[in-house]
Amino acid sequence: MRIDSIAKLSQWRQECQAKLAAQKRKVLVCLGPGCLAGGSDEILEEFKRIVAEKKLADISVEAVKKTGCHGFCARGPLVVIEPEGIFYSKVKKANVAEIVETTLEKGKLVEKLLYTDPRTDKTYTDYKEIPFYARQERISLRNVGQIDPDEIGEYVARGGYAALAKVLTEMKPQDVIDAVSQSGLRGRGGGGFPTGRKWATCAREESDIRYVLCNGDEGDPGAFMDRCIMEGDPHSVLEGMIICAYAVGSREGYVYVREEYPLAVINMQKAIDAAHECGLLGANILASGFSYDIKISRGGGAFVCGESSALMRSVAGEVGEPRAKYIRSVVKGLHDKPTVLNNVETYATVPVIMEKGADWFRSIGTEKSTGTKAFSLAGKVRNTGLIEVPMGISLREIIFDIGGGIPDGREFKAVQTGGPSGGCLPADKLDLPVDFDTLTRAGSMMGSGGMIIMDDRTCAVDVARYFLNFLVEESCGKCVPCREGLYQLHKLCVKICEGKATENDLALMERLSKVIQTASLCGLGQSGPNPFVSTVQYFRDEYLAHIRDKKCPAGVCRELITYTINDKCTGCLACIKVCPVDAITGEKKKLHVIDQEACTRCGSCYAVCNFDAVDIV
Amino acid sequence: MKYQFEVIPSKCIGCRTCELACAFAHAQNQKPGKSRIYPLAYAPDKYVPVTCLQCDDAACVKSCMFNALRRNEETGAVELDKERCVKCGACVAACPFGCALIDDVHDEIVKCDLCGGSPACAAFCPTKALVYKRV
Amino acid sequence: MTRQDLTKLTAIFDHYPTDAGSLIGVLQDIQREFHYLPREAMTKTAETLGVPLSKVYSVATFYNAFSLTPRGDTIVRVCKGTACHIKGADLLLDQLESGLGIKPGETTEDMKYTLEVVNCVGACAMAPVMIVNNKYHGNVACNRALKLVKKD
Amino acid sequence: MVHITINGKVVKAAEGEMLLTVLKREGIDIPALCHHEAIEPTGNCRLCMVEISRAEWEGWKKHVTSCLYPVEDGLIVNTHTPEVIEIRKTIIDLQLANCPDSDVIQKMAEEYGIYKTSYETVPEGDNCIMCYACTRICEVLGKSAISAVMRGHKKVIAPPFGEEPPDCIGCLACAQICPTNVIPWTDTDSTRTIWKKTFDLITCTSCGKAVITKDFAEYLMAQRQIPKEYFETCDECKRMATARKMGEIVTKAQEAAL
Repeated sequence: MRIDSIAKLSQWRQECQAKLAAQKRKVLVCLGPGCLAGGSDEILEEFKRIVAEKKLADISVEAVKKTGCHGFCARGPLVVIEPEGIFYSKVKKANVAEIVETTLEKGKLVEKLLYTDPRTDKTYTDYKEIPFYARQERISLRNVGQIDPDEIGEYVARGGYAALAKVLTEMKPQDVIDAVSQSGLRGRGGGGFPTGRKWATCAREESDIRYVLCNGDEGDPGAFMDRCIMEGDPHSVLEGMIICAYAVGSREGYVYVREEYPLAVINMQKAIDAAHECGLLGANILASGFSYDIKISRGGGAFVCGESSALMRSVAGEVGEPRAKYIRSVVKGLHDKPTVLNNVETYATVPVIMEKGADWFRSIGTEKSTGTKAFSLAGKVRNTGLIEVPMGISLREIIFDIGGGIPDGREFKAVQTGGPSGGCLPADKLDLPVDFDTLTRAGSMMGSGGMIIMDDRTCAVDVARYFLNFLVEESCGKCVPCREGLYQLHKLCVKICEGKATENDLALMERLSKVIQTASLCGLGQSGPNPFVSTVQYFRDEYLAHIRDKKCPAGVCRELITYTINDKCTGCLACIKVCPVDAITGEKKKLHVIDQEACTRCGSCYAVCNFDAVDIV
Repeated sequence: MKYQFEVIPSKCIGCRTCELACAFAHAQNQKPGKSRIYPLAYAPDKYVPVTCLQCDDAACVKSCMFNALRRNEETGAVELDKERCVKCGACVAACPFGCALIDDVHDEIVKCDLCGGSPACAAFCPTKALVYKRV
Repeated sequence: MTRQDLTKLTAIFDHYPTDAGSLIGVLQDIQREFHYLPREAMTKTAETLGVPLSKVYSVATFYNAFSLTPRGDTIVRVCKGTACHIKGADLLLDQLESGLGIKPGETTEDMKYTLEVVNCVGACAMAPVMIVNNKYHGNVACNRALKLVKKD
Repeated sequence: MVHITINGKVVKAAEGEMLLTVLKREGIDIPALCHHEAIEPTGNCRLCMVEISRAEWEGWKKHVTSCLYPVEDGLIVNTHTPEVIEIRKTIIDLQLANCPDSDVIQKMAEEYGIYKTSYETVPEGDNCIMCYACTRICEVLGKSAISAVMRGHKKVIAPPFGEEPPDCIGCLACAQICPTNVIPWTDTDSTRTIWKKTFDLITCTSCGKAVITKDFAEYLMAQRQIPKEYFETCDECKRMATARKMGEIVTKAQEAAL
């Protein structure tokens, strides 16, 4: 069906809404990355199978839907029953029959699958009341987890493409740019550059061709909000891009999606095809005379391609080496033409700003960091998952109120934000408001929104070593400070982890870091030393413990620890089975012993022991 | 082109003063360079000073893939831009008169540049077999 | 390269405009079809797209998505994202390395298993994560790692 | 025409000119290893970094590679601040660890007072500083026989599959432009070997001296329409032939005059 007028779009929306309203009962099965890892695809099939078999009165097979990430990954696989919003967590395939029988047929709850807050022992039926969800405000994630991403009709029913219709009929390109500028929207990809200013610069450039690109190369390990948006609500990204294209006068663009996200590629492509078919993308969009087309460019698995000039070279089919940006890519970008590049979350936010207005958006968040920001919570935190909160909220609220604090009775140690370009913030920074400028001042950065929470069993030096290793592998290798500098910085860090370093080495690392930061060609190198610099700033004592005392206080660095088995050992053989180097000997129901010569200190025995019988010294 | 370099073989006595003058005119760090001019005997006691003819449609210019050879409109010389030269030797191979040379001493390609407008060879030639004059 | 393989290649080329801009897309499709980049396919790509072979080779070795050697029937990928790292991805690797007798990037001699590490697959909430032939496994305890591989 | 201030002195420069060109013209010693006029600047070696600032933006300063920074009116450039020197020293120190046996790097290090690298020597170092001069010059020729392979610290310059590069014509431009002379090649009387590929050399029909590889000559014939016979003899024999030809003309002229 081709939608070639605003009236037709409204009519279509009403039809879509009516169709959804007719489905009295709905089962939403989360197929986000977390739930999928728990086997939610099989749960979905099981629901469809049983519902089809039983031929229930108020639920059809079509009303059993897959959705994108619902957010509360720690409790996955998740199933939500609408309209009540009944929230079932940690669902297994075996539970499906029971859910159908008890809830769908009899209208009762399956108590054991409901969420109980471990801190208050309160059990929740409606997910909206769970503290994890109650504190959130979802703008970019407005539809993620709520709709079937493959159904354009569901997006339209929830007001999708209304912003585009408004823009094309009521606004001039300059009005759009002005609205984005006034909203204070800043790039959600990491740098926090004002989006409106970027669009204005591109629109101002004299050129026959302009490109509007979307950066879906979410390379920061620990961040997955862009993946969830592309998989769970691809049309919101497309709508944002089309609005941007209209504002800057672009006729074509690309979505650059990383290869590691195959489902994102598939869902974005489906969305593009569907939008094409409806006349919402391609030639003469909504009969407005404006044309814009989007293609998908798959990334090849290189972190550096998140950098704008490298991404553009990659789109052009080349090696993703950044180029020095004394001429900005917004002026001379893809194929040397003016190019707007924003990330997924930024584009997904744009339609809402167009609909509700810049002032509304400004009213959320802080003065200089307006609106909301999506974060992914991972690591040593109870409620791992995907959240969206107003800017300015404190780290403590995110980690403890929404995230539920640190599990296993351990202590909070640090939170890593901003991925490999960011840094670690310690406990005394927990009350800092989360916004672009505050995090940067504190020595980290917002980045794309990955938050990795670390407990006292995480070694700060090991974390720095981990990131440096990552960056050495991901450096494109073009410029010397990054290629050679990060390589040497990593070597020195390994030396500390092995207890072979001196304080001179630490001083050398600090000097080298400064040069890498100022002399590297692109953002990867310039921010590369950050994980080291921030950990040494806040956890210097831990570095010194490795250097002076040859001790790893967190018990992580393999060269500085030993594992021994104490008399709590029940002789269960678990550690013997798991030891990859067969360094543990012992018989059933007898005390086991670790051969220190053979032991590689991997910690597998510690991880599998259920009796606290393995000590780390 | 305002100037012309003229060779008058009949006046050449093969004294090799031009060769010496050229080498010293192109000295670097007190080391004389390779001469760009050679008085060669074509018959007993008969000499021709062979040097670059600064051809109109020069093969050396055509052969250079890096735009390192360009004509100086003032002096008429085809000059080699050392900063752009990569010493691939295309010009040496392509010059039909053998007048682009490899200077082993300074590790560079050389050819006559008319000394930027006052050729040393002409100045020192005792018999005026080499003349650089305004046209 | 067999006639059948060449037909597959031609089908891939037909999908793309014949210019340098198609290079990465073409290579990705070849990788998907053959599970690695056969040398002849790269040479053919260079000829077809009119791109120097050195550039094809450069791109093929730059991006993680490409493998220049044949891979095993079962691809085991261990995520080494930050969350997975601090939740013990190294332990999974230790188990798989000793259990399969190969290092990351290698393939067992019987061509059954290839072990790879990936930089974050975006399933951080379920860390540590491993992927066996595109099937995601979350919260993998180290003593389960090998079982998940052999089961498939 | 723009005006910029270099180390306190106001200097004129043409619009669009790169800063390094201006600095060199002013006789200021700026080290640069990856820079060559025949290739586009890429800023790989980072040695030519200088500090820039502007009077109207108080407190703003930035370090840029002068080889690819276009001059702008009012730019204030400082080429030897302690920070700039620290950058250069660190880079040379890193390169010394990477290329311990390179004469060029050793000499440069000594100029900066570094006699031993502060870092661990890179074990698999091949003395290549990864400036891409070779691949860039090969690209200018339109050949791109070699390229940067792999990435990060594993990156090397190599022909495809590490074997004979099919597109190489044996011109030696890569070996000649290499600032650290690490691309090996050997000539025999009639062959040249580079990148493991052996080429036939055209030998002078009169004296037998090597002139140029057949592939390079064919490339020049096709690309630049140089006649085949120009490549048949060496420069020395061509000069002799020139002398004889001119001699003939002179003799004829003299005979005619008599």
